[in-house]
Amino acid sequence: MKRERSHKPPVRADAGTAREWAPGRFLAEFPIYRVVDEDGKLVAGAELEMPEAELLALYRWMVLGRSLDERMITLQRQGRIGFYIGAIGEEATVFGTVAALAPQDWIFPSYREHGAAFLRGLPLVTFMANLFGNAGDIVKGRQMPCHETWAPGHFVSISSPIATQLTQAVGAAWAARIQGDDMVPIAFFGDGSTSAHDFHTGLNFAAVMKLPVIFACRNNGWAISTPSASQTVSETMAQKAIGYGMRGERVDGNDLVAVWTATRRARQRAAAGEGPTLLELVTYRMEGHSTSDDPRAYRPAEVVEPWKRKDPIMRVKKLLAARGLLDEAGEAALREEVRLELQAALQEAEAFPPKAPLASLFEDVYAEPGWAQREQLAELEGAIDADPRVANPRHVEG
Amino acid sequence: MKRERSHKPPVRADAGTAREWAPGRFLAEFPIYRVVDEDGKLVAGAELEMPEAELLALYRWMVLGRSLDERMITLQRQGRIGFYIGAIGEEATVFGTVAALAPQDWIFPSYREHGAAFLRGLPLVTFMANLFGNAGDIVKGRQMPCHETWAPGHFVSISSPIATQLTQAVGAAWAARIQGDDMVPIAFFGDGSTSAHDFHTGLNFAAVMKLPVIFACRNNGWAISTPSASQTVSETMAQKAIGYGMRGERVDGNDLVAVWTATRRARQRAAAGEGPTLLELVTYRMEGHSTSDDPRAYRPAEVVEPWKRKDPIMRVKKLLAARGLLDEAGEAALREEVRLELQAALQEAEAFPPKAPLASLFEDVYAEPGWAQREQLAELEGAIDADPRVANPRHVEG
Amino acid sequence: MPVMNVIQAVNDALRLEMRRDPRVVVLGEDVGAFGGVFRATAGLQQEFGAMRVVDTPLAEGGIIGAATGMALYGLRPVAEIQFADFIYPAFDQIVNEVAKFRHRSGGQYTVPLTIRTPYGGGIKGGHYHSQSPEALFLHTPGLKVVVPSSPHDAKGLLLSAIRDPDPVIFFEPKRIYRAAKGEVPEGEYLIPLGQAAVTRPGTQVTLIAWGAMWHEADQAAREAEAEGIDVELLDLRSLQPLDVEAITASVRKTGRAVVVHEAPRTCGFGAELSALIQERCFLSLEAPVARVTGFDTPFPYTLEAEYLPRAPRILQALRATVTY
Amino acid sequence: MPVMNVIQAVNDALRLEMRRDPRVVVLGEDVGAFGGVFRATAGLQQEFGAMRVVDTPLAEGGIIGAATGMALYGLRPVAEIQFADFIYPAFDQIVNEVAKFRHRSGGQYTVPLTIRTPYGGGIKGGHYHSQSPEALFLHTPGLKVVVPSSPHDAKGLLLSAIRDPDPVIFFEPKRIYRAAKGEVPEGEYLIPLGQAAVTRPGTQVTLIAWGAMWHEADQAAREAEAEGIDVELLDLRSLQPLDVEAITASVRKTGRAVVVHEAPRTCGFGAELSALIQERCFLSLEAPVARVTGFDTPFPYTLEAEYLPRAPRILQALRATVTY
Ligand SMILES: Cc1ncc(C[n+]2csc(CCOP(=O)(O)OP(=O)(O)O)c2C)c(N)n1
Ligand SMILES: Cc1ncc(C[n+]2csc(CCOP(=O)(O)OP(=O)(O)O)c2C)c(N)n1
Ligand SMILES: [Mg+2]
Ligand SMILES: [Mg+2]
Repeated sequence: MKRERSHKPPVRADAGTAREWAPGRFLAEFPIYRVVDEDGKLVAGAELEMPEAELLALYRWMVLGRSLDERMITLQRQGRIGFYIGAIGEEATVFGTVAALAPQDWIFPSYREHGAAFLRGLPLVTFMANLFGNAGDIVKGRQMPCHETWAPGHFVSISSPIATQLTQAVGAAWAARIQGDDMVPIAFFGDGSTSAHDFHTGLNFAAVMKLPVIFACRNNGWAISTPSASQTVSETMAQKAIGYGMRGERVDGNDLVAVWTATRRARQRAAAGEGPTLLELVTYRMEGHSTSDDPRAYRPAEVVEPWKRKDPIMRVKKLLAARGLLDEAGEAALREEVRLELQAALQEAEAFPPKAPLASLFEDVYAEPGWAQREQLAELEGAIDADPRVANPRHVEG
Repeated sequence: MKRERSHKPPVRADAGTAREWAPGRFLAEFPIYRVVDEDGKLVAGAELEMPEAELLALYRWMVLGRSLDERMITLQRQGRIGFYIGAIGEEATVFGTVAALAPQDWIFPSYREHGAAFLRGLPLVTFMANLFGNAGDIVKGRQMPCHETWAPGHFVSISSPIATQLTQAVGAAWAARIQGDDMVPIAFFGDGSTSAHDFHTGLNFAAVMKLPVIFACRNNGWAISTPSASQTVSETMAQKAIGYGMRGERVDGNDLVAVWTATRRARQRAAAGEGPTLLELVTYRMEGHSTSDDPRAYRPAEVVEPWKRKDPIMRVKKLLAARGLLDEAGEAALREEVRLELQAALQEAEAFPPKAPLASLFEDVYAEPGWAQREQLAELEGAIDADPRVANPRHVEG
Repeated sequence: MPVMNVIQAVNDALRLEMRRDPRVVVLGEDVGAFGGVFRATAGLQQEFGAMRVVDTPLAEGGIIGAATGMALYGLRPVAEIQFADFIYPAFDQIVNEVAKFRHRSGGQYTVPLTIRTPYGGGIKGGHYHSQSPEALFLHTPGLKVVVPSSPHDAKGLLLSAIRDPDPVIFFEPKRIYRAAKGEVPEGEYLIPLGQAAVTRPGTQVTLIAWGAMWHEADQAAREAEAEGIDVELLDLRSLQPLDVEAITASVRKTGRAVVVHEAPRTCGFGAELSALIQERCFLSLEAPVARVTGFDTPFPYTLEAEYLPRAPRILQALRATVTY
Repeated sequence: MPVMNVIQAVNDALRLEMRRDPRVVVLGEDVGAFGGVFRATAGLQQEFGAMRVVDTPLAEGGIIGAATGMALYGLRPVAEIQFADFIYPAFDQIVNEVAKFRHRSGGQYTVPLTIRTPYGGGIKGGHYHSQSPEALFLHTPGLKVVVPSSPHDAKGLLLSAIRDPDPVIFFEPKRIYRAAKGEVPEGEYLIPLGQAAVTRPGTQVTLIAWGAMWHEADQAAREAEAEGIDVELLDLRSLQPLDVEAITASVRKTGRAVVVHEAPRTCGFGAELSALIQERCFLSLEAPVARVTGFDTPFPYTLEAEYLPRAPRILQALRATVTY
């Protein structure tokens, strides 16, 4: 990893006054990249690189993602699932990025990128079974809802601890380089996550090793109740790349096309050996942090207002309409199709038995259960036989 | 902590190409601040703010620090102490910084800043007793040599884990603000430490809270066998401040006067409520990492050569000579004085009983020893009574 | 006397102590304007301002590192870790720094820090919102570990923790945050750390629990009584310092012991209690010390009821132990 | 057969496995050009290049996080943590990520990662170059924990660890890095994880140790023999998986047990062994299971000899246990 400094450092004699940054300097140095404006029009000088078919397909995905989130939030309110966390208002950051990657690129999600798994083939039914944590859950009811895994689509296991996935993505990129694979992992995280340890080590390791990684920061303005301005006083998240000698860029996270194009460029550079990129996707968290959170306790409704006009789905809809790719009838048909798809999946998912078998608790701790796991399974089975209350949830929550 | 972005972010439409940094850009943006050049002459346009008396006093301290390090390294080779780690070649970063602070400012050392403790009144004898870990050791033989603590001089306990002191310094600054005290802590750390978690959280917390802290990075080019170019590909350590919206500055770490002046400015700003500063003190580790390390295994002697000319002590000596503040006779007298001072201290320190009392092992775990500590002390005393080998070190190392 | 739940009792203790002692500062993620994701710090920033009740950036290592610096400087910080499952990024600061400062500095620097964190299962939190890591800290000399089981104890123990000269990790069993209600005296009162409560005297078997599991143990003890098993139930309240006298006194009397905890069995605090009891009460023991615990797996979501060592499993262990 | 010390045996195992399996990668601080501060990886970068033997930046969390990503992708990374005392910045990655990946993903992702780290006291390392944190990882389901006591075992166990489908923490007792020399077969051989070695058969008391303390236990056993005490000595070698049969078989025979470890007593692995033994051998036990351990203090510098549970203290415990 040794590197030589090519340039001789200049010297100055004026008494030391540390660099202070003129307000707005980095906002100017990191302008927000945008292709489609809030009225669905191409901004001056921009061209549409995304094929129209792709645009239409992704529009449908965004509509599906939004409808799914809304439906599942209702489900949670009805008490049919225990928890939900989605990406309402942030759809472009999820679908725009992953659509621009190659199918073999690994995805290291935070916890809002369910749409990325769908793009990679995760069946809606399987996702919903995870929300119920029932016998149809591919992770066997072991984690909270919205903590799915989908290896067939290289969608790595979601975990709650913030930012741990960044350094893991770096390792995967490193492994791919060693194996000589054309694989560029993407790591998703939020603005709050930039304060975490693993943001620092992840970006630094990637830059030092010049690894092909894309760091996708969904700057949605909030970390639960904490505004991004309280996470950092740097004017942008993108400028944090400077400290790592890495490339950084700000992108309109509510502009599907800009997100897609920027991600595509980042992937091309990474694959070409030009190293990692930090993409700051500027967006907004329109709802509470999750179904456990009520933003009214800390966020006045007004601050959300301006962002409604910037809605990523509306924007694409207008663009499609302007290009004659989608009329009202088509829109209505699409939405009905999505509604039925969700309904069907939900029915199927809810129909699985409520629990994976008891043994599943003790499996996958190790490749082979140890004596402790085997004995404890027997112990638990015996306890349930002796007293069914041992397996009775009502008895817990009561 | 809420903050409002004063500036509206500009937008651009050109297809996203993330910012790449023209080589040398940050070297240019963060020129090295220097007052006294390698020949002991003021660089063009620089003026000497440091009083001549201070200059002379600090020269003596640097000579003492260098002589102490050399003497203790010999002592370790002779097997009279177990370990030593010093600051040969980096003296200006230690004495220049702390001399510019106020007496009430807390010092959060890494492990090379023994000189800072001396400036704050740590007696040489007490320091040396810590090297022997004997009954005269103020930390009671509990840590390795060179892990001293000197609360009377606000010199906080040294610990081995890298960079942990940064966030602690931030907390102290925070506490001082809450108490309304004029106290500006300084945290010392190396170039390798910039890769550590606590560098990231320390700088970020300080910047977000706009706390009065000085982060003094001794960039001595190496982390044991790892060159700083393998720690980060950012061209400077100073530019890492950008990611935190913090002030950053590069200083010639072998120029006592520049270090002193830059630290003074940083302290003034901090006290004036202008927040923290990251000072990158560019210096060089002339010896092995510690007495446990032999740099010949990874560092060709040639690379050290150019730094010999930059020696921080020579530079001040030349400056003093040029100003008629120190002639050869004075120099000789000073060195003899220092030699005798060290010799006397060493004799006194070595004379203490070899071990603190057995009970000291069980004290200070808690304010009051718990039953476990009390019982275990009795258990150990009984064991030693029954078999003196229990307390026989030779029996361990054998 | 006002009736409170555990969250209200914690909030009451924090407010009282912040009023009494200007050195007390609260910091953590979302603890300020919002008042914490469990609302335990609700209203504190409004009363004491943003200087003393601080929303920090999202970094537990930073929270504990900064709190340590505050404590070194003389404040009495109370840091909140949003969930015990997320305490590990601060593990180095807690285990290598906080726990060792007094010792390594020869007593020159101390860290009177309280770390509050919601812990344990029973709220459908799965792997990462359910963990009970107390044993990791109990293996670290220099730390104290407290776990209340009621609103009354939560207030009295938290006040003692904040005033304690040593660092205290204060685990709040979130399963009973709202479920456990009870009378809580107004104003301040201190429950000394290191005193277990014998919440039910008995003669046949000693049952040892803490936190949320005390409630399960208590129910099991009632059911056992109905079967004619006379249980002595201890609520440890503080695990370090540990009230070893209360434990040995009880086991010497009953000759039998059952220990309950949520954490995985292997190397849980139950192992230490089992070892201590057989070291100190060997000749009185008429049955092996039994452990009713979480299993050696990550904490599950759907099978949470089966995982938790609840009353029915405890009852079975009591039966087996008395008939051994 | 060549005679090696532990460092040479570790180096030999790494070289053999890197030659055999291109998926094996070594990463850590100073492990590359320099070959590690203890020289355990000496010559590897020269033979296998900087792609497979990597000097990382100074961040243990980054080392383990990156190694985890490599393992997820199919490599067999061997990460070095320079000293076990510095493993805590990686604690979150190890305990919340590495240990849980297989379970939380329903078996879709696994982490065949080996973490090598020099550990334990006896080299005048004080607080931060002496710690023995094995119990913290043994309380975390999903991790395996191995501690060799000889060059022969170090090689055979490390090869098994690297090939193991689960994450293994491989603690290398640095006190015997150079002190322990012995014959080591050339070429590869595997010592299965989970098999204790009965290094001395005996009838009167079972003595259980691992790592550097096995040597102290062995010396104590010899001295005991001279006093007519017949000791059966077990070297656990692997703590997770644990060879519980070997332990119970021995204690059922001897009726007495003494456990030795360097780590502080409270919540150390000795507590788990004590609990397991009395749960499984209660009716055979003729004396309480004794623990000879480090004390409940940070690891000292000058009083290291007194702190370590060395032969003289072990001998005293053997005497007390057989005469109980
Ligand atoms: C280490 C850790 N600390 C705290 C939490 C609790 N927590 C969950 S999400 C969250 C906020 C994350 O904000 P951000 O990174 O901006 O992502 P967003 O939810 O806005 O997408 C917090 C504090 C956690 N999951 N992990
Ligand atoms: C967390 C942690 N990891 C590793 C080490 C081992 N170690 C001690 S000093 C050092 C290098 C530090 O380099 P730098 O920060 O540049 O300081 P310098 O020694 O050059 O002054 C390392 C890796 C440690 N002490 N703590
Ligand atoms: Mg956010
Ligand atoms: Mg350095």
